[in-house]
Amino acid sequence: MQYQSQAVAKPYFIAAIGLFVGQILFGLIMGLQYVVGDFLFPEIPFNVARMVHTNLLIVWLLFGFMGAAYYMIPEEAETELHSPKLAIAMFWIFLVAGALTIVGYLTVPYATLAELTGNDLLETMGREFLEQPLITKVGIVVVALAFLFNISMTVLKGRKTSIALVLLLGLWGLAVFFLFSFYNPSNPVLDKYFWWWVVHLWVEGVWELILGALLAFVLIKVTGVDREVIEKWLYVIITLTLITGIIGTGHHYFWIGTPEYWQWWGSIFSALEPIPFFAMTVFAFNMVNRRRREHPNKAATLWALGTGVMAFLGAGVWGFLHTLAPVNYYTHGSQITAAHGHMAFYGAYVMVVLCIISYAMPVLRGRAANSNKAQVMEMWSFWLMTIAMVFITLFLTAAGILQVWLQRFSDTPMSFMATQDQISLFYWMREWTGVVFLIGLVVYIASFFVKGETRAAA
Amino acid sequence: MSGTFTKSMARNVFYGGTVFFILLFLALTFDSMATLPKRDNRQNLTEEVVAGKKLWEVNNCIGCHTLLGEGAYFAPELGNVYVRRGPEFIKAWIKSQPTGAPGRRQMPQFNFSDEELDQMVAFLKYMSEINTNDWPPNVEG
Amino acid sequence: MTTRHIDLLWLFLMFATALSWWLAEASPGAGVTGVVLALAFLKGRTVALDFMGLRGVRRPWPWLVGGWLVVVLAVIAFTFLQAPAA
Amino acid sequence: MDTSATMTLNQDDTVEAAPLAPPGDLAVWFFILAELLVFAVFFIAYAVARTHDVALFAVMQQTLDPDAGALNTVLLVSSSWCVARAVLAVDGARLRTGARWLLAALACGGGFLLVKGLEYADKFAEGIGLSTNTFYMFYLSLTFFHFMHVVLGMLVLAVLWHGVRRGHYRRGRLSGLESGAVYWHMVDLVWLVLFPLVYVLH
Repeated sequence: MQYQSQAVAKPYFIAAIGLFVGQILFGLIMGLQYVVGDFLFPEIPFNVARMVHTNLLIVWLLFGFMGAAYYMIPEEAETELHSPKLAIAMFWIFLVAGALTIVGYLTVPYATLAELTGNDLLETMGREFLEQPLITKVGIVVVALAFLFNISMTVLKGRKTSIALVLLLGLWGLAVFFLFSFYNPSNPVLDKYFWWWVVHLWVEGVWELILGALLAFVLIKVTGVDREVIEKWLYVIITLTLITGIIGTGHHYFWIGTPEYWQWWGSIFSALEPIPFFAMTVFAFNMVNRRRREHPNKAATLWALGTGVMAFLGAGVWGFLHTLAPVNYYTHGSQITAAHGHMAFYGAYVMVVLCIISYAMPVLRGRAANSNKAQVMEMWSFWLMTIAMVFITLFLTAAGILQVWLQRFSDTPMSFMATQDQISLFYWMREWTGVVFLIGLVVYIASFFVKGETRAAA
Repeated sequence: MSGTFTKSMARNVFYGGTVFFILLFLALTFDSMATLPKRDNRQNLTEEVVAGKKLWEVNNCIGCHTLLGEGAYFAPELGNVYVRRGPEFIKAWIKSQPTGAPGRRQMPQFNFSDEELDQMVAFLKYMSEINTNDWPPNVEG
Repeated sequence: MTTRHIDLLWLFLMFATALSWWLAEASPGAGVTGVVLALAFLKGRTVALDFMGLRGVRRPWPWLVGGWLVVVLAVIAFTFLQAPAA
Repeated sequence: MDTSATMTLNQDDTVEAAPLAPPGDLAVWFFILAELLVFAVFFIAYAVARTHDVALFAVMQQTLDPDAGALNTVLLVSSSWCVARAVLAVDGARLRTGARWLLAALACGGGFLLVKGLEYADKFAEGIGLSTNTFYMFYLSLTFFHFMHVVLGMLVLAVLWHGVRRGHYRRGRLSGLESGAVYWHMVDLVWLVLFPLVYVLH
């Protein structure tokens, strides 16, 4: 560790992994409810489990991003963090607020929670992914502002590298677009239109800047390739990302009351969205092939390469599969969407956060890399989780194709529930694969406790 | 002169290209906002519908159902349920939950008043009258 | 590349534009479509190779832009052959 | 470049050692390729959509003004020519001439925007918009997307003009100027496909 204040990243990473476990457990509950409908009913209805599953995902990724920023920014700016105390204070506030929100979801009926937390003052709840009570949303804004203040001040007083600037831009964009979660017009079409400004412009916009910056940072560290080279490719990749991704928002404007021309604009630009992901994969492999040193942390390199490949498959290929309007007409809102969502989130964001954790955690614990034994175990967890996710995606895709066929494409369409019964075999297979994923996650966590010969950090 | 590839030019292209596409997106959004009144059924946006939308939200219906294809994929699409089932069926259905059928997916009991049931139906009727370019492909959603 | 060379290219582009403009008034047909697309190809090629300076540059650069032109115009030609104007 | 090497060759400039990479900065070329790809998909979408409703497209194309389209082609091609002359002038250390050529290019670009703007005003006055029909969806989308590129290209040209006047560019240090120039030629190139596709071919 080059700067003392980088240490604040550690609790963020630990919390991220802890919440990740929670996310997967609730995912398994939901997966079981898909086939055993009354499982845990009425204690944990499906909608509650799903809210916990998706909100935990968002929150733990945010913890990961913040931890990554706290780790990277001092090293990039070549100066201590503006205020480590503020960073630690925000950690506890965010963790407690997040935990209270989850407890709220699980213990009180959602309508009561809305009433208790002032939803009547400003109605923002009850929209997918933005289910958080008003006070939690305000809390997120406060924490985000304090966090952005902290790292922006650090960059301002230190060296301004491209990676730091791209990361800052992504994080500021994340905060700015979150403000649209406070805008909930009573007109449902307008509501949906601007809801996507949070959701799409996050995951297919500013989050990808964060992703690019994290990946570039790790690649510089593990390959020793010139910063100049990596940074200019970073710019090219995020340019491609934004010129396709911003108008690509249009692929969500096909069937929600928005004008017809979005079918063309959305199809054309989102059809090109795989290109930046492909470029990222080529970039990652290229840099590793041109490496000028053998970094002892093999696991981090594996995660970096994995991010490129899986993001391309999940976000690029699986996104392209159903992004053209004539195809999407049949697949919209089916299990195909679920398949794409799972692999894209895992491939792009889960893996990049695990990548930076994999690189930074050993350093934070005072060594250049974990022992060989621990790394082997971590790589096992990589393959277990990744392969499990590939199969989850394949099973959901199969379920989706069958669903579309029976319920949408057929001359004698089946009802939704009758169709669900027909595809339950795939849901069972998905659930068992989900168990394998959990095993992978347990192996991942166990790898942190494996001892062995290590080298001290440089 | 040929063959240069500089970080500063890559950065300029990034900023220029990004601003360009944001402006283009805003222009299209501007046009969408001008076109929406003809498509989004806003002339029928009554207080009852707005109340129904709030009920929809504070009970987190989107956590199981989809609405115009967005939401969870656990329970049927409701953007066109008004067309599929009609108002009376919808109310009776909501009132009779949960079914308690063993092994089947369960919907909670929300204890809506008659007035609230009407609001919910009004909201679902509103949703079914939005011009969605003929989505979903058939009445099953 | 000399100024005289560039001026001649400009004259050619002007002439080709005038020709397509005149063809815009002509009655539609496969022959006209072919001529118009051929003119578009020659004009585009001039801009790519001479103005953009791709002539003589190492592959794949001239291919990429030239290929772009060929593919786009070929697809257009194909669709017009498939569905000529009534 | 090495002048002594060229001296030994004959006058024909094309015999100069083939450059390995295109003029300007590679970063701009990646952007150009991405843009060309977007335009290609748009053009192909237009062509394919047309086959589904040939009659509509044929009737609607009659409502366009081919004279305006041709005039705009003349303006854009000429501005490209001006930019090419400007690069040559600056390469020959004739900075004031170069700046004037860039101004001429900007004037042609301005003329393009004016003509296109009048066409748009005409259509908007008739109440035509993106949602009128498939043809106008494409016509307006394609030309407006291109229109925005002309605006961006003119901003680039203005920056280049400023740079030439300040003496930022000279032989051996032309990368910035050439980068802007190739971008402008790309805008021209795209129009050379757009014009026949939308205005001429029926």
